[in-house]
Amino acid sequence: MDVTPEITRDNIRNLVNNNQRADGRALDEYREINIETGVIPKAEGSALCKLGGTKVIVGIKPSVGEPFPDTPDVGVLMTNCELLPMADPSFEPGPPSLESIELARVVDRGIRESEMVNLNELCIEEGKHVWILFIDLHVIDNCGNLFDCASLAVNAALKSCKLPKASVVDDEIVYDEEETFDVPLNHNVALSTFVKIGDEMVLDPSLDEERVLSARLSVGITEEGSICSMQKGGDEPITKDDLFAAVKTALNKNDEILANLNFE
Amino acid sequence: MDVTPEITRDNIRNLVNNNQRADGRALDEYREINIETGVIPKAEGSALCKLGGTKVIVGIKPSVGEPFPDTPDVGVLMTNCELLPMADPSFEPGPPSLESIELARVVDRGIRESEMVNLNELCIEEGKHVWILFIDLHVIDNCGNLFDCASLAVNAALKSCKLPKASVVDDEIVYDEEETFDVPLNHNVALSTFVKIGDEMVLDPSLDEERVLSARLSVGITEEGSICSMQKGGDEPITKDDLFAAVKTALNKNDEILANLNFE
Amino acid sequence: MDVTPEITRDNIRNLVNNNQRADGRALDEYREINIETGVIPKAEGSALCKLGGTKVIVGIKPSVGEPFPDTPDVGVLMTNCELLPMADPSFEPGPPSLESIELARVVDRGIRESEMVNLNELCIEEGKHVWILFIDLHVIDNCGNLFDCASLAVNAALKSCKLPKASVVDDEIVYDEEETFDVPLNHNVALSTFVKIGDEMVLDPSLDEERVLSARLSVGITEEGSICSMQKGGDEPITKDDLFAAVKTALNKNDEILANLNFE
Amino acid sequence: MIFISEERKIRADGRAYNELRPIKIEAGVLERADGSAYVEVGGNKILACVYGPKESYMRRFLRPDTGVIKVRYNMAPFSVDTRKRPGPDRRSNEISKITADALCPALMLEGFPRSMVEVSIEVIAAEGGTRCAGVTAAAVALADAGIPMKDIPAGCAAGKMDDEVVLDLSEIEDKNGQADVPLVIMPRTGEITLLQADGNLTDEEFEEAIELAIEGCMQVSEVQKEALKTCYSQE
Amino acid sequence: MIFISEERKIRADGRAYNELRPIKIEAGVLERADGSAYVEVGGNKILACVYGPKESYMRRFLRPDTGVIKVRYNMAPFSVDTRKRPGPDRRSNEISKITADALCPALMLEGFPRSMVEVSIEVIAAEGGTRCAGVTAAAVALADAGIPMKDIPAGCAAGKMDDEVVLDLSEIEDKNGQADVPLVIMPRTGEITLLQADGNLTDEEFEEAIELAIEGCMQVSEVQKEALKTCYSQE
Amino acid sequence: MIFISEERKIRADGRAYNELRPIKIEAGVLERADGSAYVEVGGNKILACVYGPKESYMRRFLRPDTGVIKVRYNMAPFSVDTRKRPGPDRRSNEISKITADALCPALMLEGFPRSMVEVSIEVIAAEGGTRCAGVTAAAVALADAGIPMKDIPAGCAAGKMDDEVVLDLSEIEDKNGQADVPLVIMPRTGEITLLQADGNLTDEEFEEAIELAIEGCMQVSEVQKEALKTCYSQE
Repeated sequence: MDVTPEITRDNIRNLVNNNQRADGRALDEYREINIETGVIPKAEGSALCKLGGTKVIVGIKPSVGEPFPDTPDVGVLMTNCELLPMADPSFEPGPPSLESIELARVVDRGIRESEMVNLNELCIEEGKHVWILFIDLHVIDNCGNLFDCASLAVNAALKSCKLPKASVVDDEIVYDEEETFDVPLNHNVALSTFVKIGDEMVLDPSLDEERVLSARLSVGITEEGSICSMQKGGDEPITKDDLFAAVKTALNKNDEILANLNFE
Repeated sequence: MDVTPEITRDNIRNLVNNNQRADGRALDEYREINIETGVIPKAEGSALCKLGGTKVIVGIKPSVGEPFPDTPDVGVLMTNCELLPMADPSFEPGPPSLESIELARVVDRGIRESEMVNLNELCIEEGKHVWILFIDLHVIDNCGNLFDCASLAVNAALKSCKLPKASVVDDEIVYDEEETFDVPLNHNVALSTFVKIGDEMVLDPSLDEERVLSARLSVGITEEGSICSMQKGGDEPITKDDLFAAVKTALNKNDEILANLNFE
Repeated sequence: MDVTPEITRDNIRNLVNNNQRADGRALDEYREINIETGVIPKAEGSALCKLGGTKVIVGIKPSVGEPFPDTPDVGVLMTNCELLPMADPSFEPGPPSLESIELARVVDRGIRESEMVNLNELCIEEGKHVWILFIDLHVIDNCGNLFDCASLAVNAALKSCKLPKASVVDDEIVYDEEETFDVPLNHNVALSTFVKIGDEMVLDPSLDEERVLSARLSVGITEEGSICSMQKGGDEPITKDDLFAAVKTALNKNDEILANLNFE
Repeated sequence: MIFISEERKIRADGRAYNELRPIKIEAGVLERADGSAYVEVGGNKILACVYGPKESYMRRFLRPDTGVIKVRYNMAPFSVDTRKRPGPDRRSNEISKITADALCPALMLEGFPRSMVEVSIEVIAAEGGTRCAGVTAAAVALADAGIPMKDIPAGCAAGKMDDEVVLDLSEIEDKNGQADVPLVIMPRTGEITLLQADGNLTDEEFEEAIELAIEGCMQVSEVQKEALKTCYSQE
Repeated sequence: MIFISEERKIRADGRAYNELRPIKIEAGVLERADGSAYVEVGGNKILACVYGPKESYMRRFLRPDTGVIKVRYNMAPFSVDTRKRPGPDRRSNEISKITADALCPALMLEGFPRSMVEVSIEVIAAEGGTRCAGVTAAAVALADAGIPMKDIPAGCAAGKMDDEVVLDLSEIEDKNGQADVPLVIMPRTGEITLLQADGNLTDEEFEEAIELAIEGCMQVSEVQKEALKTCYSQE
Repeated sequence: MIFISEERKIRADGRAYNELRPIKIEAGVLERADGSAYVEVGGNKILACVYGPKESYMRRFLRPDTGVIKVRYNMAPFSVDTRKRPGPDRRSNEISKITADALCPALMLEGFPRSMVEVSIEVIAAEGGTRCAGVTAAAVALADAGIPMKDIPAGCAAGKMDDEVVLDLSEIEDKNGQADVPLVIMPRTGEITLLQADGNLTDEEFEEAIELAIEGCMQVSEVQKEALKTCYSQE
């Protein structure tokens, strides 16, 4: 377990009490975001997202398979996340940790419940063949706020993802590699994560700020301003006022974050 | 490992030497048995069996699948047992312990080798489609003698289990949820478990009696009085006389135990 | 970890410096090899190979299955190795150790990359049905140089393996148990393993010699004298001269080793 | 349309928009556990039990300054329509983690350094909203075990269905619903210890859902207290 | 009808009702192990080996007052008609456990506190009755390792086939049989250390099966002793 | 025929028989790791990072007389044409082991007893020859982490294709090739720390392949040194 010296802890709290942060940001200010797509030659969709020093690579590999029996006419998303040992000395190889599972599930729900992807268009033949997108997150450098960085990386990779036209001929799948189409997206979604330090909800926490966290709150908002996912973490409570204030900040900042996805 | 103080150990031995037990029972006397069926709304068969303070829940979920290649015309039973951490402070979560495996296998053999279930009637189409019954045992409170309690709970759950009529139309399975049928049972089976304390074979051991056990013997007997399964446990031997005496007691007690399954 | 006393270590080094070994062999001399085939009644191919005190049993079980999509017209070899706890006090039960994986992979590559087996003849119907050979290595006594002993045992088991004629009738596999055929082998392959002790490359190391090893080198050579596989192990380097000298010795010794496979 | 009758704003199962499903809580239902509880909410049947505070072989979770809580949420294979494979999956691991976070603020474990309180939640029958009902059951089991607590956390979800914000979605309502917002609070202070949201909600709907869920939690809290009283009076 | 000729009560493989399959035991067959044995019974081929008493990394199994025994029964993938996946399964785990219980009463490990005797049983070829043959082999391997023993346990099963109680069912007899009763005894006292039963037996048949199996164990015991004598005399 | 034009001995991708694919190395690319490197060789993209020397929970790997190295080689699920299941498999476990052996002789860890240097190699994109490129990257990351080293190991394979011995097979060349010989050397002494061979080579071809691979390693070594110089000069 990372132990942050008491002096750093106090220092961060005192700064926040005075509306300041160690890296000079405002309490509701994001670090620099930098997104690059198409970074993995063998992945149909891919992105590298840097949020300050935090770095996440996402690769998307499609394959054609059977739909789930209860949803025969829609495609399938499979989200998997690896907190690589290189990203943080506290990340260990082996079966996914609770942190890794929570990250994958929060990102996955953000895509799924917001209906970001139009899964109907990923159906090739109802009940028989649909596109399955394997979305693999590789966290390679953890300098704080993996949730928002991972969420942006996934959104960018989906936006860049091109699938071959597939059709069914004589009950076999035929691919037309020449003619590709974009993964159909209904909208983009940004996740805004806060930590509670003292009485303040602080946006986009750095690693040190995360380490002093008592409570964490992530708010997912679509580009239309709809609240589509939320996750509280940490072993301290938050108040209703904390919650509503954070939602307001997230709504205000949403367009600014999503602007980073305006690439071609 | 539970450690029973030497004083309790001596106490139990002395009592048994004088034909007595801590809870006032005779050496060949069962604790109160209480069976409730239909306790799980989403399970096609279910039962909660209480044997004194010991409690086991069994749920049965059927599904249609392929038969084993070497037995193409009979249904399949899959017995699984979980010793839940809530049942006993020594039960740990994780892969099934040796105790849990032994319990599941002794119960499973008791059903299978006694031919309790008429598996031929669970065949829908030979070689292609048969009923598979998943029998899941949930041990929730361990106050001794899990073997007999689990065995009764499984028998009761099977007796209460109703399957939809299934037929094959155009190579697809069609279910008639309106018309159900009982799982066909050839007979009921009771398991009688003894522990050897001093020179006596003591029936239906309590938790404390189990803890001083040097040898355990379980005897499965059908309602027709046929000996259908047996399992010796514990790291001390028993004599042939111990064995024959226990079998005699079990035969005498069998109808009394099975009477608890006379529900409609 | 086995710890070899410093005195043994020095002793072995001094001997080798004087061109001697504890068991009287020359530096490039093999221990006695003894191969028995057909030792497992239920395996279609089997062999027990003894190399000095080292003993490896190999059993081959065939089954018919689907080919890999990228090689639709060839059969499949699946090599698995278990370092049984009985073979060495340092072998533990559980998931395969790194040593076990390396052994299985070196043996497997030796067969595969040398094209020892004519896999084309193991195809029954292109893209649909091919023979899959499960080659299971059981290491039962480790007195040094498992690589070479395992490699010989696999080669012998393959040579003794007989498959029933299989044909496709109405899309089902039909076996003709009366008419069997040999697994088609292109050639035999011997693996020669050296350890570097002092400045010498010592062939067929005993257990004590292995324990003082700083570098290990295995060279696989076909009966035609083609170098088909190689694996360096150990955490010390070897020189180019060591390498070329070992290859020369291995080439010289190859016929002698392969003569042990001349059984009917 | 299907679930809410237009005129009377009554749901398919007869409930008003702000009405809980039938709820039943019983404390002290198991013999071996240090504390236990049984909760029924609609078709959910949930057992929770507590062992501890005690030493633990899971040393790396222990802390020198306080006791810690460890939660295992599990669904029985027969609790759902299609049999679930036994053992933990990603969903249950996540729920175990957020349940521990939901209970932790209510516990006073400073007096038990290097010890662990083990909570086990077993879903015997599932019918929507098991994570909130699981926290509710675990909180009662902790009290039954005599663990020192500031408050007894209570859980309940609000949701959105046919464009209406309603309380405590049943399984069938959730499947056809537009959003689900599980919430756990500490009733004395109203502080939030668990919060998730899935679906699509406007800013206003979200605030409405939170207010409604808090009301629901307060009602659940009353049933919890009643169960503990009944249990103590029997002893 | 198929297996027992009516007039002469001779089985399909030519054996009388109370006759063992051909049995061969060899002690001291491996170089590295502290003790080892090889057993053939009918088509079964079984290796057993022993390491110890020694320290063990499995600390939680160790005891301060005595040594303990740990058994691993394993079937080779190629030992059966259809290849078995490598590694332990539920059946082999159960047999490992009851094998340890079957051997334990014969061992005198009081002089080796905090140590473990590790027994490994490897079924190379299986043809019915491997658990009894495994105990038989392990007992010889323990003696070969010089572990202090009160007695050398010997195992043999009785069974029921065509309504007759017979000794030592072969694989094909077991498949068509009506009951199987594996038994292990300590020959000096006749005490039973392993007992299972599967099938359907009347009270009388059961007693007959036990008596017959005990006779079989006594015969196996003679072969065990012979093997150990041969081994010692070679040393 | 396809890959080597007969007259000019030029390969399909335009390389001469003794020419490396385009190679790019960057040191110090990650913030958290103690040392890191990024390598591109042809279509391969590989990250390597180093933590340590530090204490480790993997106590049984530690040694009282020296520090030890532990390597984890991993391929990203999206690095290959058909998605790879996450997590280690037999191939990656073997490569992890031989990579540790390939780096170990260059390290001077005597000053760090009971400590571990953890190396992590992540193949982000794979296009033939990842094990050599992985060692090359890891060696630069170790230097970037300030681990005391005698030398910086460099890796490169030679192979055989259309009966010609050539340097550094690409993925498509390897698939149609006749042999592959991955090699790692310590450039200062020329000593070999990793060597494998697969395929069919005559004695002469093998020696030719080794000489060619050594040449390739020397070229790689120059790029490694350049990358470290660039990195230091930026600090």
